[in-house]
Amino acid sequence: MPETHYTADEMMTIAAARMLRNGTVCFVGIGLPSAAANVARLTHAPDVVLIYESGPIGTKPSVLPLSIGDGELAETAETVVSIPEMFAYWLQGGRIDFGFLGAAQIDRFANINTTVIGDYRGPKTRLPGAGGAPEIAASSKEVLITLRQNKRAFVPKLDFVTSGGHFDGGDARQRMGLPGKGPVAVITDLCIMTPDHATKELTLTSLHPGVTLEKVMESTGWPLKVSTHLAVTPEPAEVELSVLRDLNERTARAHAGQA
Amino acid sequence: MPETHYTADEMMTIAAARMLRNGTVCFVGIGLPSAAANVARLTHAPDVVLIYESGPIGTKPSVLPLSIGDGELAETAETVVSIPEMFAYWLQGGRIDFGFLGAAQIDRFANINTTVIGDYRGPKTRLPGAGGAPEIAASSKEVLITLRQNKRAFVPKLDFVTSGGHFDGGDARQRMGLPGKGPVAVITDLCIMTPDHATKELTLTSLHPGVTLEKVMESTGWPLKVSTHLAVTPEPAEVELSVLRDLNERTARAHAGQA
Amino acid sequence: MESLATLLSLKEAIQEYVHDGATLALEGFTHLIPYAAGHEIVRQKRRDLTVIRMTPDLIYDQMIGTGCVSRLQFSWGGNPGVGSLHRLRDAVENSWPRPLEIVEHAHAGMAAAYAAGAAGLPFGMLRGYLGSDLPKYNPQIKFIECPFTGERLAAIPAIRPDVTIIHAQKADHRGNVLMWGVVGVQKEAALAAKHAIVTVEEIVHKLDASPNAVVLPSWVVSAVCEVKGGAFPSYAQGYYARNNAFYKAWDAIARERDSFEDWMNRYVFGVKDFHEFRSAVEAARA
Amino acid sequence: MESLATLLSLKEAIQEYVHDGATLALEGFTHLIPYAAGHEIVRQKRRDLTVIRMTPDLIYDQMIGTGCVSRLQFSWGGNPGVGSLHRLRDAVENSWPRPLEIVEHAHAGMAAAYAAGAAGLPFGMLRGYLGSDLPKYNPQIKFIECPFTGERLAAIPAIRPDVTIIHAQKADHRGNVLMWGVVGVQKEAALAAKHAIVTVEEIVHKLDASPNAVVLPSWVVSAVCEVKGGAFPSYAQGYYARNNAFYKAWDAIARERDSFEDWMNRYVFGVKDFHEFRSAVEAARA
Repeated sequence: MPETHYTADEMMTIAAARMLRNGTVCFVGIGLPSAAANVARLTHAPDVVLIYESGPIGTKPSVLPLSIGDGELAETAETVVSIPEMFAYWLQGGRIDFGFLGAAQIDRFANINTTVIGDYRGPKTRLPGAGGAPEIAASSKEVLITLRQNKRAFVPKLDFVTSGGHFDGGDARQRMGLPGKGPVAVITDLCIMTPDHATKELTLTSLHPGVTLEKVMESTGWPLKVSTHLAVTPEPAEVELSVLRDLNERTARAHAGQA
Repeated sequence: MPETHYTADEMMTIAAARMLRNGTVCFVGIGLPSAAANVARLTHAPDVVLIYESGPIGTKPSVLPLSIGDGELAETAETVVSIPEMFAYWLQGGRIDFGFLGAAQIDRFANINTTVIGDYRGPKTRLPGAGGAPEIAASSKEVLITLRQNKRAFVPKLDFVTSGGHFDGGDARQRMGLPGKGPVAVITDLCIMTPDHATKELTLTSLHPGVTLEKVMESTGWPLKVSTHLAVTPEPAEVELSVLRDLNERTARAHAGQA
Repeated sequence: MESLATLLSLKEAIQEYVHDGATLALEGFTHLIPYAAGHEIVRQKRRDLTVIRMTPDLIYDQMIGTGCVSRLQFSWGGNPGVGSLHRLRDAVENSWPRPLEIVEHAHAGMAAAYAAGAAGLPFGMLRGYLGSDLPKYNPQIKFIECPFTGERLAAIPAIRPDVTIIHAQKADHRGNVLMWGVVGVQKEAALAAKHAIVTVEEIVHKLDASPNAVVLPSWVVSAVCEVKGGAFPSYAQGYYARNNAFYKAWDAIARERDSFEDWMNRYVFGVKDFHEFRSAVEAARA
Repeated sequence: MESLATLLSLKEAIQEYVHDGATLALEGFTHLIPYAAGHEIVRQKRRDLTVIRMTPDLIYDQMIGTGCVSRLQFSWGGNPGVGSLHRLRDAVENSWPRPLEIVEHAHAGMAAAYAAGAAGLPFGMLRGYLGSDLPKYNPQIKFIECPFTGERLAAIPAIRPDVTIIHAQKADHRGNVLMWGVVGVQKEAALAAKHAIVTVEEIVHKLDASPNAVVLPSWVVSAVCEVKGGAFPSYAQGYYARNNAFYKAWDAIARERDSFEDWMNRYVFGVKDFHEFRSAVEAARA
C-alpha cells in the first residue's frame, strides 16, 4: 500500500462521516461511529441530529465521549430522556434515519455478531453483547456498519447472530417484520460495500485509495462480489482530516486530564 | 332532621376526611374528594400524600382546584409526571393507598356507574364517563366512595357498570384479578356504609347525627343491611368545620376572581 | 430525513394540515388546551372529523356543537368541576346537529394507547377495564394473556392521529418546543401523529430548558404557530391562570342550542382570529 | 401506608437491606453509577447474589471478581470505549472465582422489563430481538401476537429486584430524591424494587427541583445515604466529571487475577468506606 498522509482508520471514519446526510437523525454508538457522526456535523452536515442511546437528543459534544453517556453529551443536548423512553418513543417509534453499528463479526448479508466467539455456552471469547444493536438494526430507517476488515471479522458464518442485517438475503427482512431498510453500507479501513439491490449480498463498490482488490479479497472470509462499477473512494479532504484530528486531540486531552 | 350548625354536605366531607390516615398516599378526584383530602391534610393528617391524576405528586394546594389539573396543584407539588406515567407507574404500579371516587349510581356491592342513565346506545342521560375511575377502583389498595344518598343514586341494578366494587360479592374481586381490596366505605350526606366482611354487601354502620334509620332506608333503592353495632358519626369538630369553610371561601374567592 | 418545523400562522397551519375527514387529537389535560386551534378549525368549517381527546372539554363541545365532528374517542366528557358538556350530550342523546359516533375508554386505556402510538407499537397494554361494562360496547378493548403468568390484560389499539395539535409555553426560532407543568399526554400525542402542530405562548431565541425538560425537537413538529393566550380559558403555567369563571359560565351558554349558536356566531365565527376573540370576551366582561 | 425513607449510613443500609441470595439491581447508565454501594456490598462479602444491570460496568466486574455474584442479568457487558470487563469474562469463560449464570438481553428488552416492573405489569412488550439468536438462549424472551394486527412482538418478564440501589445528586431531609442529566432507567429500577436505596451527593434543605424533574418521593425510597463522590469513577452531573482515565486504567488492573486481587485488597477491603477509598486512590495518583 502506498504511503498516504492519512491513516486507514482516518479514511474509514471520514468515509463513514460522508454517508450522513445533513438534517438526518442519527443514533450514534461510541468509538468510530461517534467520531464519524461528529466529523459529519462539523463539516458537511451541520444540522445532523445526534442521538446517543443514553438519552441525549440533539447533542453537540466538543470532545468525543468515551462512554455512551459522558456528561458532555447531556450538557450540550436539547433534552435528555430516560432509557425506556429512548428505546420506545425514539428508536422503536421509527424516528431514526441512520443507525450506526460496529461489529466483531459480519457475514455476507451484513448480519453481525457482538456476543461471543465460539460456542455461546462455552465461549472462546466472551464479547460485550447486544446493547442497543438488535433494535437499532431493526428499527433505524437505514443502518451503517463500520469495522476493520480481516478474515477473523468477515466470516462465512457467524458464531452468533446478535443483530439482523439482511438475514439470508432477498426480502428476508420484510418477511420477518423488521421495519427499517437494514444495512445500506459497510465501511471498513479498506473499502465500502453495499448490499446488492435484489439479493442483498454485500458487494464491493468502492476501494479506498491505494487499496488493491486482492487485499480486500484476502481480508474477506468469503468470495466477495464486486460491483461492475467499482469506484475509488475520494481521499480525505484537508478540512475533513483537520476536523477529525482536532476532535481526536481535544478528546485525548480531555480524557487524560482526569487521570 | 334537627337543625345543626353544619350542613349535610359538610358532615359528608368531614366524615370522608377522617377516613384518610396520616402518611397515606391518596389519589384524589375533583369536588368532594378533593375537599375531604385537603381537610384531612390540614387537620389530622399533615403528612398525607395527595396525587391528582393530571400528574402532580405530593401537592399541597391552598385553594381547591376546580379542574383536576389547576395550576395550583402543579406549583405546589413535589414533581409533576406525565399522564401515561401517572397511570402506569403510580396507579397501576400499586402505590396508591386510598382511591377516592364519586358516582352517579351505586349498587349494594359498591359497583358504580358514571357513564349513562338508561340504555348505553340510546341514553336518557349521558354522564361524563369513566375517566380514571375503573383503574382507580381496581388498583388502589382501598377505595372510598362519596355521593349524596337518594333512590336515584342508590339503585338495585346499575344501568352501566363503569367501575367495579365488589361485583356480586364475596371473593368476586379476587377471582377477577383486581389487585386492590376495593371499596372499604361509602360515605354519604346521611351515613357511612361498609362492606360486610364475608358477603361484601354494603352495611349501614354509622348514622350521621340527627339522621334517622327510616330516612336512610327510604333513600336507598334496596333493603339496606344494618350493622348490629350501629354507631352515630361524631359531629364535625370546630377545627374541622373552620378548616373546611376557610378552604371553601378561599376557593370561591379564587375561582370568582378570574371571571 | 426529517424536516424542521415551519413557523406558520395558525390559519395557514390549519389550512395546510387539517382536512375534512381527518383524524385529529387536540390534547392538553386541563392545562395548555389548544383552544385557539379549535376555534380556527371551527371557523374553517372542517367536517366529518374523527376527534380524539381524553377529556373533550369545552373546545370539543364547541367543535361538536358546530357540526365539525362525526366521531369522538374519549375517556371523560364533562365540564370539570361544573357538570355536563351540553353540546356533547345533545349530540349523543339527540344527534344534534348531527349524529356522533362515540368510542369510549377509561383514562388509563387512552394513555396506554397514546404511548403505544408514540412507541410505534400496534397496541397498548394495561391492567384495565376489569369488571367494567366498557369492553361490551367498545370493540377496541380486547384482552391478551401474559405468556409467563397467564394473567389477562387489556389491549387497546395504538392511537395514530393524522394530526395532533397541542399548545406549549415556548418554541425557539428553529421550532423546538418546550412545555412544563401538567404536561399530560401531549408528548405522546405529538409523537403518535403523522403531523404535529404546536401553538405556543411565545417564540424565543433560546429555550433555556432544564436538563430533562419536556422538549419536542423541531424535526418531530410540522408547524409552530405563535398564539399568545392560545390556551384560554384553560391556562399556561408561568403565563396565565385557568379561567375557572369562564368554565362555570360556559354551562349556561351551552345549555341551549340558541344561546350556544349566538355565542359561537358572536365570539368565534364573528371574529378574525383568537386575538380578536379574547378582546371581544374581555370587552363583554368589562 | 408507605413509610418515609430513613437517612442511614451506607454501611447500615447494606446491612439492613442486602442479604445473601438477594436479587439486586444497581442501576445508572454511565452516569450516577452507585460505586460506593457496590464497594460496601463487596466489603460486607455478600454471596449468591443475582445482579441485574443493563451495563455491568466496572462495579459489577468487581462484585463478580470477588465472588459476590452467582447470576447476572444484563444487556451489554463491556468497559465502555475501552474493551472487555475481564473479571466478567473470566467468570463466564473460566468460572473464576465461581460459575456465573448469565441471562442475556438487549437494552430495549431490559428497558421494557424495568418499565413493566415499575408499572406493576407481569411483562414488558417491544418490537425486539427480531432475527437475533438471543431468544434461543434466553427463555425469558417469548413472543406474543397483537390481537388487532397479528404482529409478533417480544415479551420479557418484568424485572422486580428485592433491592434497587441508585446514586442521585440530591435528597432533602425528608428523603425526597432528585436526579438530572442522563437519568437512564433508575426511576423504573427504583419503582420496580421491593426496596430502593439511594446514595446521594448531598442532603439539602430544599430540592429546588424544576417543574417536571425526575423526583423519587421519600415514600417510595427505603433508605437515603449521603455519600459524596459516591459515583466515582462514573460521574455526577453538576458535581464532578466522569473519570475516563480511571476507566482506561481499569483494563490493566482487572486483566489478571493477581493484579485485580491486589487492587481490591488495597482499595476496597483495605479501607473503611468510600471516602477512604477515594483518598487512597488520590494518594496513589499523586
